[in-house]
Amino acid sequence: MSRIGVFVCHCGENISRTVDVEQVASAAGEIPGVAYACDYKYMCSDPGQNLLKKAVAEHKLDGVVVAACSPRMHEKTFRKAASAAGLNPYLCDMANIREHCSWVHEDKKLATAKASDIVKLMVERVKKGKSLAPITVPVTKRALVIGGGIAGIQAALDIADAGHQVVLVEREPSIGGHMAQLSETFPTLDCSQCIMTPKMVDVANHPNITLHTYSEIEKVEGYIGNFQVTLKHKARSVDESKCTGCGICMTKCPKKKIPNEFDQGHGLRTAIYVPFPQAVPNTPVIDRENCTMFQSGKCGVCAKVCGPGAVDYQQEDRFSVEAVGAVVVATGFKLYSIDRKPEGSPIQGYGEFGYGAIPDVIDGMTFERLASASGPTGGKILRPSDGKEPKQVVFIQCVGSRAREKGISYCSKVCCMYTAKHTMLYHHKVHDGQAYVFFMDARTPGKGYDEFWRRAVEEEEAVYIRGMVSRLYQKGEKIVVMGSDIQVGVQVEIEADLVVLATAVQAQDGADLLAQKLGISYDKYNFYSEAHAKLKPVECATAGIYLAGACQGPKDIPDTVSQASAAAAKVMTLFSKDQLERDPVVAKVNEKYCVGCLACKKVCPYGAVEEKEIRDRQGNLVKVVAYVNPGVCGGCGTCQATCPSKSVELDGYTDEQIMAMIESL
Amino acid sequence: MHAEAKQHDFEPKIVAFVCTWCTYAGADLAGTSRMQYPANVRVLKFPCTGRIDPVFILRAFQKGADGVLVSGCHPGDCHYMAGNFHARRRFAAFRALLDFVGVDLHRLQFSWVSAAEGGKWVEVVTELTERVRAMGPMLEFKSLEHEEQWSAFQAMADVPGVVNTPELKEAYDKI
Amino acid sequence: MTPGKKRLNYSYYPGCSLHASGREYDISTRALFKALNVGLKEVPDWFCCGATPAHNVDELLSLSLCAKNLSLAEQVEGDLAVACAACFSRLKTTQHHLKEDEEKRKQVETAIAGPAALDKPVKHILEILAREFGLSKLEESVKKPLMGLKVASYYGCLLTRPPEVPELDDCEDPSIMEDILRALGAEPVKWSHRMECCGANFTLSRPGVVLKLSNAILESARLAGADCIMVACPLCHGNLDIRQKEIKDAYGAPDSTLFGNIFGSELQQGAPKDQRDLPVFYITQLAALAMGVPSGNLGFESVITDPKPLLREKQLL
Amino acid sequence: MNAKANKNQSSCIEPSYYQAVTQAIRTQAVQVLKDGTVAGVVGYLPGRRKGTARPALITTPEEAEKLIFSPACVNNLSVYLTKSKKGVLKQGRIGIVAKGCDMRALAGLMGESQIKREDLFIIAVDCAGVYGSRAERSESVTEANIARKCHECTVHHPEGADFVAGAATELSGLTPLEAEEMARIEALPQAERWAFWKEHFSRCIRCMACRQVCPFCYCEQCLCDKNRPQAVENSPRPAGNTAWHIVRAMHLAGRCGGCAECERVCPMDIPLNLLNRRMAKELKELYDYEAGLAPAEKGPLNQYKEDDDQSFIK
Repeated sequence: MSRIGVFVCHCGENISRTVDVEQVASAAGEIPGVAYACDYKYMCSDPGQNLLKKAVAEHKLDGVVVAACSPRMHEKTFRKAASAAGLNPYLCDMANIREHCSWVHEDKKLATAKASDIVKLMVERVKKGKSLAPITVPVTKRALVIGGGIAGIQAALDIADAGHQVVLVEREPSIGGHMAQLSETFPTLDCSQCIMTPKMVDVANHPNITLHTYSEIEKVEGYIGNFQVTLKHKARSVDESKCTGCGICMTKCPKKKIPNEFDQGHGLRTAIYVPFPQAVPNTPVIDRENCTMFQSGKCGVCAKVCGPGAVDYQQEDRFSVEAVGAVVVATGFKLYSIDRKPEGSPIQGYGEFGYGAIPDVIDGMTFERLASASGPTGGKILRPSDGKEPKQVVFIQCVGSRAREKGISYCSKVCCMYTAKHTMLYHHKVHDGQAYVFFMDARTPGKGYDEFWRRAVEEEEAVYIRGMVSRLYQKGEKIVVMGSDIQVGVQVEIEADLVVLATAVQAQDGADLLAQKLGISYDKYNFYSEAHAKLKPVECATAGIYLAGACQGPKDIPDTVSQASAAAAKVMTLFSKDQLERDPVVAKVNEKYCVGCLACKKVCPYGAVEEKEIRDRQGNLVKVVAYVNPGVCGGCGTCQATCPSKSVELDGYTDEQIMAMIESL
Repeated sequence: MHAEAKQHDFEPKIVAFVCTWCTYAGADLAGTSRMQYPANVRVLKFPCTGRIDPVFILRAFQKGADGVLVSGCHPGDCHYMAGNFHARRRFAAFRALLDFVGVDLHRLQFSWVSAAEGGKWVEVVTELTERVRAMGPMLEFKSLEHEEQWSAFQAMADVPGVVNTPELKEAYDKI
Repeated sequence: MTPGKKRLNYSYYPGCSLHASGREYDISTRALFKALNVGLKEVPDWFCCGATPAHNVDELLSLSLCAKNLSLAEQVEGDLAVACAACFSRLKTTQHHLKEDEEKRKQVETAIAGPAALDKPVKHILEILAREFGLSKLEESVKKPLMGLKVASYYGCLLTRPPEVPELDDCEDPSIMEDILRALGAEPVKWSHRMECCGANFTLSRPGVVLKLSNAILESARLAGADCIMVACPLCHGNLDIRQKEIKDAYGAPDSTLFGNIFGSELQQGAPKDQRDLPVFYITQLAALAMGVPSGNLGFESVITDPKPLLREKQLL
Repeated sequence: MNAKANKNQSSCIEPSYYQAVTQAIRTQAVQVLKDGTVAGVVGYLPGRRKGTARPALITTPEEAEKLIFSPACVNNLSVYLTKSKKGVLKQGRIGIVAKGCDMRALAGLMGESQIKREDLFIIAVDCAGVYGSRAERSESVTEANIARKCHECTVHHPEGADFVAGAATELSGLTPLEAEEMARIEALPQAERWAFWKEHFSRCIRCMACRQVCPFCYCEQCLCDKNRPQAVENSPRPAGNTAWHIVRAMHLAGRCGGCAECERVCPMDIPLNLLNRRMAKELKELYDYEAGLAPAEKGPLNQYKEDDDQSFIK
């Protein structure tokens, strides 16, 4: 026979006004298995908690029901008190007779009867309850950071500085990401590369960081604290251990006219190349699509000129497995750059803006490269078609963003600010030029942001036209921009020399595939979903995986860096203990009765169910059963409702507990 | 939501199976907002609607529930990502089965009530309670509890559709 | 057609214009479908769809007009083929609107005393040609390719907009007309004003607006080197064809501009203006011509800007 | 659906057809046993009484010569691979004689990881139909005595087998008895539906033959036998009976292949397959899922779509 204690709280008058608490307590005393029942003014107060602790000891209680407010309010309080009294905290439950009873009913008789019923339900539940111990999971104190842009770099440096090993993976030949491409950054107009490259070098030199560039995630197995990640090291055709980075291969390479991706196709590079001079690592890679040696088998100049003999045409993709305890995903974004609707995509194109058809219609990142001192024009604003200095530049904001009819309804967040920056950079470089900006709203939340925008409008002579552009077309050397000025209420036409589109920020190509490998969720735009929009903005619903930067949604640099450091802090919290403790409300399989139909595995939202082979002492396979990894299980119980034989059971919500409650109705 | 205590001849027993993250919290919000609704509902908390087994609903009816409510997070809001999606299919099938067996589905309500929808909780509970009150007690399962085998046989012997082979008849007569 | 394959059959809603000012559109549509061996059966007893004015005056009336016509069309087998862009837009809008608005649907169904045929597929002849008949089959069926004919294909406002209603092609950057032209052997030009408004039914109330807007269209077509314009709307045809002389009178002077520029444009002055006549064809006229239908059966004589000199020059007559 | 189907439609199936199938099965079984493809074959042997058949596991070519297929071969043999017969598959690859309806059970069991395709050599029968429960065992198969399930069979010509015996003739224009009965019950007022099932369920003696014979009731411990907690009362009283049959139908929803063995073995003639069919119909309508046509990775109740119907949810 159980010895349950029932404590009925008055909550001042909050409960006792409509519920006869004394009657509830005395009725509770009559329930079989209840050894002690009382009522008290404020159970959550110190004296109230002491009353509970004392009763546990005096009456040798083996379970406690506190009839008071919602468990969402004070469950932790009373479980702590019960625990202090030597009771397993999971044998303490709350009967919610305030939010679910006294506050929502006025008839004292009915409310009292309901309160008694609620207490009875919880008593039955506690009677069938089991002691549960927190689950401990060993933690591998080594982190994987995916993506070597500013988010990944910041997260990697923070974790490494805390003394933990970090594996940083980047799919391009160099780390740096989009930030390395930028000219100057808002709102301070400091040179992006000047603040970025030292951090890249720090990564390269950090004793705790292992850098894998030109590598991708092949497979992810395991769970929080214990991931096994298979990396694919794409064949670089250059042996990183031998290469000294002298660069002679690049100067001698006969293929010199390949559009450089780093310059958005506006500069040129060789077939063996580093993306940009400050690349980290400074080890070239051979672009096999464009290399004469790979295409026709005749050339081999780079191998001949390479002193250390680092060029290796036979190199193949290589795989390695890294054991890590936490993953930071920092894969960044791409810019919307489609001129027509791609097949099967819900996102419409912008053919009417002539992007891709009119050479002098460029996107914001191309403008960054034109404005960058290290860019293809050496920092001069020259238009791509004829290399002339444009005297009239039209900037169009919200291209793709906030355009529901085009398939994207979100705001890309950074365009208002970078367009303002572009008008300033343009004005600084072309004094007699005129910048026009078509915009919907100027969104400038951020420290110093609105002041910056105001400066562009008021001091740097950018003409802001509130309205959208309907169409662009080439007319001789000019591009006619047809749009509307909705403040004046007229249609306007501008003959521009250069048009810059502030195209939307989109999730990286393949973001969905990576998410599937990691087992994290993503929204309809393929941005990764955080566990809670407000309170868990850097965690994924999948434990042990954290988000940093624009892979989660459009973000500017300060926000990205903040989130990267936050993700790093989360990783360090995880790494602060050798063992991870988790709430023991997880599913367990009864291996004796499980027949291995694996319906539980099919429905598990966490991928926590694995197959387990049961073997006899001779090693013969007896049967295959399901196994729930307690480190991964989220505790929803969908498996148990699905299991035909109920051979998997969710601790804390067992069938026995629930049935006992139903029986007591 | 009547302020005055109204006397009813029949107080139906309503059992609510709810998930802890959305509907339970929604009911909490109804409480903190001091909304009023009939005191007939007894709430059983689950981590997720995905945990709710159809057997529980069956058992609740057997144990005297006159109406059952199952409520969880709106699609896409599930704390466990997909539990409510699985529950949705399971209960779609279970409803069809109960309907085929002759259970009046007006006694079984499903809803999505988020943590922010205290008002909706009140509306759903009130509507179900009043509907079931008007329908009267659920006697089908309750009456089964008191019946023994064979009892209905003789009375039903001539009802079409009831199998009544000579062999069976003979067997029954022997009893 | 390939023997054994099922013959395509459509019900057909010509609309008022095609029985009046746009008669040549109707004639050429019928001739083209006959040439392609595609069935076309006119909906008996059809009446006006309400066109552009009705929905500005009385929404319920405009929806009911279309709904009634749709329910008449329901009695004729085959998807409903529509040639006029305005009729197409109204019929599709009605279906879209009534599907979304249960209450409106009930009102309309009371008004027309019967169910509104919301699921009757309504197809513009462009999509019939390009998708259902198919571009490759169209290309195979060409007897007289329109070699060397540079065509500015003009979509106007209604064919693709708003995007959720006609679902014909990319809303702002469609290509269906160009695709058809290429199949016919013609050369579609790249030009800027294919989606701009011609002034539509302001042609009667405020002709000045129409002259200005249509002039911009004609001028940009000339600028792109087009020989002619192709349309799929009788109203567009009217404005661009009938008003060409008036437009020349109003804007022919060499220093006139398309629009008043507000910001910064340098006016290009002094250059003599390109004043070529641009014949305006219906899509079906050109397609039928390419299918070898005799030109006398296509209504070329009833238009204002005579297309025959151009067709003769390109040896298409 | 099947080009090779010889649609010789007549009022009865000639016994010669079954003899031809028998011969084909024997030849195939002998061959796979001889060449060592399989360690044994689960098939039918003649029963002790004339015109009957009994399931058997045979392991030698000599025994294989005795295999038969006749209208009396009603049993779904897939049940001889799981549950208490689990050991059978441990002996090596096993041949199994399967009608179309039995194949659906095999596919289902594969989807639920109970058997592996590579462990089986499926000798499918292009089945013309089997006897109903009250058939005289000496007659030819006719509309009058064919099993109810065969009236609406859609899997006369099984696909995906290793060998197909026969090319079936089939009876034409059979009345869809079960569909009609289902429609009749669906059309009844709700109270009468309850009365209908109450009467049937109250007769149940809880012999559990339906469970025993069901290929999908392979759990090692049935929920309904559990007593901590006891979700379903296990004495044969109307309350527990009703719960048992509802739980059974729910557990089979999306899995049952429609072999109707439960109904065949029920000593109390409870129309159990009606429940199964009703669930199958619902899942087909809601999720366009039909059980057992091929081994499925996930059944309809083990997966979801974000836009699944939720018109019943407030």
